[in-house]
Amino acid sequence: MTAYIIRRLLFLVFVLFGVSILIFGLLSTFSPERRAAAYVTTPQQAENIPLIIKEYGLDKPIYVQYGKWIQQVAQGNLGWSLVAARPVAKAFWNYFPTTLELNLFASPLVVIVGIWLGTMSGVYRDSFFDHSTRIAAIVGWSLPTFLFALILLMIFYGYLDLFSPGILSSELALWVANNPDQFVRYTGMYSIDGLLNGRPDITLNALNHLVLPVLTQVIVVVALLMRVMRSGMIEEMSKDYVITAKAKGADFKTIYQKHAKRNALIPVITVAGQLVALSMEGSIAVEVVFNRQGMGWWLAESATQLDMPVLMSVCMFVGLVFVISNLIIDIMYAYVDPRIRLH
Amino acid sequence: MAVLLTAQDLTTNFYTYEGVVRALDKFTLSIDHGCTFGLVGESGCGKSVTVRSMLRVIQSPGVIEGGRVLFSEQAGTDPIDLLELSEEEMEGIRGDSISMIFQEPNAALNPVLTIGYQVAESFLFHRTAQMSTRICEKIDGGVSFGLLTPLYRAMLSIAAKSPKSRFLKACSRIPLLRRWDTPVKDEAMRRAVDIIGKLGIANPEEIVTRYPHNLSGGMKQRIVIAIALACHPTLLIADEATSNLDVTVQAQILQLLNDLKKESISSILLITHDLGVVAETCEKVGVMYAGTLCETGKVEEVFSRPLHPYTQALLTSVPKFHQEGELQSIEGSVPNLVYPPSGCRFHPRCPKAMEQCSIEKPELKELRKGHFVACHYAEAQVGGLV
Amino acid sequence: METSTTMDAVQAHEHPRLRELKFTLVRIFRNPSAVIGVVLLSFFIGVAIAAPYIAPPKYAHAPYKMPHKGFSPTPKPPSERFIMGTTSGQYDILYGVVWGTRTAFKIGLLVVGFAGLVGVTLGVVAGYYGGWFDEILMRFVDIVWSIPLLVLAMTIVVAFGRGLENIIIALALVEWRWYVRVIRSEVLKLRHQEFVQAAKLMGVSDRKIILRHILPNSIYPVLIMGSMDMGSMVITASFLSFVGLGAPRGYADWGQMVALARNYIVGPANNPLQFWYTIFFPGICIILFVLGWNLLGDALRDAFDPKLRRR
Amino acid sequence: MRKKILELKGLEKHYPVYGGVFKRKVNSVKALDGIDLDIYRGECLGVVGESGCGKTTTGKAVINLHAPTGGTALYYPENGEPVDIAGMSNRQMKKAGIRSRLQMVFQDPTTSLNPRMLIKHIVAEPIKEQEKLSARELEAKVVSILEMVGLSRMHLMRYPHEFSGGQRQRIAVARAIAASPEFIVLDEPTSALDVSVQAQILNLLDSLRKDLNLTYLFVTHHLLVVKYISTRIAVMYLGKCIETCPTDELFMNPLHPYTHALLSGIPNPEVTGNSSRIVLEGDVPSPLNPPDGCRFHTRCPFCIDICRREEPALIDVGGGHSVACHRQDSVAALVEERYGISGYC
Repeated sequence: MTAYIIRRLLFLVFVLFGVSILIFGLLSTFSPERRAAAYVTTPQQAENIPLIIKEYGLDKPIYVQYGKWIQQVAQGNLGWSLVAARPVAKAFWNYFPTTLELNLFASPLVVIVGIWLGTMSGVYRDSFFDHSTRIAAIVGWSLPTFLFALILLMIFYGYLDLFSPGILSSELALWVANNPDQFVRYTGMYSIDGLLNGRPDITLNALNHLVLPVLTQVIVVVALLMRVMRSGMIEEMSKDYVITAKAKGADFKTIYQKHAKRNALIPVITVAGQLVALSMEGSIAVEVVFNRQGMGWWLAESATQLDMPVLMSVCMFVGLVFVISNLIIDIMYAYVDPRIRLH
Repeated sequence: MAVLLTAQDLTTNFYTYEGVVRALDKFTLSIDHGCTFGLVGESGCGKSVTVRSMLRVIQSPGVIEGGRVLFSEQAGTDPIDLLELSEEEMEGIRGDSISMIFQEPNAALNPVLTIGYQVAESFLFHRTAQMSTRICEKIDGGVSFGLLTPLYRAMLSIAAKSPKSRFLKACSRIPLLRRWDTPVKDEAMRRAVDIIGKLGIANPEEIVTRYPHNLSGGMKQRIVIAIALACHPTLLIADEATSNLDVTVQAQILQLLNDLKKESISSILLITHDLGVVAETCEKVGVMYAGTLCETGKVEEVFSRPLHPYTQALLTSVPKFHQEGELQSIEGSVPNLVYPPSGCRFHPRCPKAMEQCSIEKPELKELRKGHFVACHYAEAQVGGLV
Repeated sequence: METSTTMDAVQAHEHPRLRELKFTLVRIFRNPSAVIGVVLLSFFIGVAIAAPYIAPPKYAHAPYKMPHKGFSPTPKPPSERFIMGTTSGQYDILYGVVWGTRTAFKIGLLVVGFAGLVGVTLGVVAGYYGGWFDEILMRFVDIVWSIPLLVLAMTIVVAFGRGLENIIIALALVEWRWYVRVIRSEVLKLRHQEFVQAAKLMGVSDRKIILRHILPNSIYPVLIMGSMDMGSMVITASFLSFVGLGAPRGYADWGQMVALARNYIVGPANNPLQFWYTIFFPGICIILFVLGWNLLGDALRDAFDPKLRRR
Repeated sequence: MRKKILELKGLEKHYPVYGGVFKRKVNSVKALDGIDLDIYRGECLGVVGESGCGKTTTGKAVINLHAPTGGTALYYPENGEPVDIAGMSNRQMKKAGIRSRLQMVFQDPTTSLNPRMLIKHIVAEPIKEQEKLSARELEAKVVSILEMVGLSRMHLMRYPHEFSGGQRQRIAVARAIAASPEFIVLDEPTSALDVSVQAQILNLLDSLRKDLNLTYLFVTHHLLVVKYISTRIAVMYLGKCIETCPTDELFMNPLHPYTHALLSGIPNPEVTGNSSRIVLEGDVPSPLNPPDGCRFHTRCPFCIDICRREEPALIDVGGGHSVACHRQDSVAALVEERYGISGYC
């Protein structure tokens, strides 16, 4: 087990190294002037780009440049973000909590709803319930996230006027911005900070703004989970050990809850990595459409404005999150399936 | 001898995409109290379907279409029809009065649950009331299970009367109250350790904490047997229990079954394709072909003086210790049961087939004493009933 | 003498491959979702082929450029002249939707074709031969794998410059990793199958083994995935267009049409759904197009499920 | 003097087990741990043993399907110098013209036939590798081979799934003999088949061996089958060969205690009434760490001190009978004394 984790951590370093080379290689197609932006940390510096080009050798061979860049990254200097108008490392803490908040609410819902629906439609295969969830899943799978989000906005914001885009209502946002001493941003997530600062109205308002984004995120991600859980359940229910349990005198509920479900979770864990990737992609679309200033919004905005340092840093960060979550998934795998020995 | 279990005109079909597989066609069989009965036949002849139909554990797309399965647990009592019972009553019979061992010990054990839990489950399903009474007595005798002991005592006494009560199920969802059955589970686990030890497995305390993949094939098969024997069944059904095991392990298991037979179980229904196993362990035998029973009777009688052409051919097609000359084989192959042959299902391959055989399905008739055969030819040869 | 004697007479006339094909088709179309999927896709194929007749291009040399009457940003409702109305910038929605069908097919076929070809070739070679090539390729896939499709595709588009061609290239450059993984795992399973070993024993060359034994038995998961990908690639491409990384303004592309409609999803207070047509027509096209491919893929998966395969 | 076709000397097949941070080799599964065996032309050598004893590995290693990790496997062509085929690549063997001489029939005909190829192409494949024939000649040859295994022209244009298990195994045999081999490894060729079909295949194999002058290595766990078809038997236990001798001799006069246990454990389909058997305790040890000394000592009912220390060599006791046991002189008497068994025939 320890050997396995150590190996995975080494692997993490390797992957991050690979990602950095990949991304650096891709973006080295830009002119030295553009690339200089990756080293700028203040607006003042931006004025003497030629100096930076010289200092970092942006006209030198690519491996020299890469070395210099990695050196900077290691020191925490990720460059200047045009979109955020501040250094990338600082802007990161501004945007990350918003995305985290969205996924903190969406992920548990995805897991609970997906596993429950999948189990039920697998157990009661070919029932009305099964057919309707299957149809819902395939339609949900076919709905582009951004389009679905737009439709929700059209109905719930435009027509019903229940939920609106953004993170907070403009009055509250203005108040928060103007009173930094009265509202401390402990976590950066308004729904939690509101409670911590004794302002439940802010929490409620933030939650209100979260309803549609979370709904979109859940519907788009849950389809995959449900499908895998369903087919896992169908497969497990036809295994011999189910008959053994039945021959022991087990009732139907014990059979599927106690015996089949845990086995059916094993294939679910193999697609957990895909679920993480789906959530990341979903966050981009959700944030763009609902105008929530999170990582996804930042990335999309940076892409359209060719804000290179952000793209590089976000790719590295996403790679890090992805590899770490895969490590956690593998450990979970070993926990659910005793046959797996991590060696 | 009194009859323990009778299957009458049992018919089971499988509704597949390719068509309706008529796996069992008016299958008839009866097993006596205290008898070891061997059911032999080639793969796909419906041996497993038979016993699974009897216990009603057929999986979709299989459907039991008709017939009766009469079961009288005590000799001389009125039999009950297992096919008429409600699912809940059936759950009470499975694993308690009738239990089953499966072919593939790898597949028959749940890979993600501990051995101990899987054995203990049998007790939890059938002995919760008994164990609860025992624990209530213990509590009254001064044994304590922590602060909530009086509350648990009350719940356990409910469990002692009706172990499947809705009230208890509801309680099992409430955080503190759900722990009422911990002593019962512990007791079940103790009994699991007991029975595993009795089956000749060294240090059972350690084995119960393991998972199936840690054990060898022979050990797994013993665990499967332990599960089946947990509640002292009246009838033990062993479905190809030794077929996938090696010769030396098979010898161990057969000996174990033999010993158990003497001690605790009343009857065994042994299903196998290995004629040798039947010859060595069974008293009576039934020979199956394509979903029907062709011949049944005492093993010595059937094996030394077979009347059905299929049994005769089968016996000459297996290699023996004293093999003389070439092995004889049966021409052709087992029919596709979506389109079963008309009349006697063996007639297309039968060397003795007569005109009548393709038209009329032969009835099972007692042609010699205790020796039943379903064959027009044999009937004509032997000349009517005894 | 054997089970199929009754069928001999019937089967004797047709070629066995034809018989197999018929059997497979029957199995696929037993599933109603396959029927719906194929109907939807035939409709889109019809529209794509008949595009010049349904919506005659205004500029013969650049048919993908949507014609527009005026520059007013406010969309106009359906009228006799513009059956589906006009969207922001007065682009004809019907024209965009019809020619956008061609764009969608172009994106799907090019991305899936390229990614599938590259992925299958690399995956088969890596899986069959193993060794250092496999090791290097799989480590490279690990690296590419750790960045989600959308993020990596965005970065590539930024690096290569915006435009529909670059979106297609970017998606193909990312998506091949899936095909490598899927086909490689199939090949690894097949490599130790007894019929492959038997072929080796007979001295059949590796090339022939791959072509005769490995590929025909491992291609089905790729077909299923290809079908599903046709849809999901169009989704991703339309999102990239929606964000503004796609074709230049005025190009007939569903994603861009949704982007044009974006500011009009909420109308004035007295009639909030006034501009429904701007998002409805391109939106429904994307959804039905993707749904068609997904239904087909789903039916293929059921039909080729090895557990349901007859013995 | 019988002519050898294969001579195995210390043939080994170890499968590495990796572990640790850098996945270094930490141990190996000794599936085949040095066996010496001579196989003579025209015989059918039965290899018996329990699952995991390395009998299938032996079959795959002698024809170099899975390259052995140690030892030599000498192949004696009909006329010419012997060649060590252990460690040769398939291409080298093909060049030397021996690849097609050594063939194999697998256990399960459902997995050993490509489900997407017609029978015609399955049987034609090995022929095409050897000679260039016109389409018509090729078809005629395929038909003649199919007829040898009891199939006919009408089966040419069918897929494997359209056949029954027994017929599929016939096709697999046809494919093997289409390569015009001298030596065929039969890996449990009947254990996936029905009892009534098993006899057909056994008889077919036996007559083919005589007609085509083939040599078989028949791998099985079923002792009565091997008794029926083999001329000589090798008993294996945990990667080692522990006893070899002519078939009748083995059943009359087994010398190794493990052979005794195997033979006494066979369920006899003839109703005899007497069925005393040697029931071995415990399980087969792991091939990862086989026991020191005699590998069987952990389960042997007659184990003495020397068995734990020293590994017995396979020694010839005359009459083509070899055994690896320290107590081979007294085993028969011990068995009769303790279990009351004398002979199995």
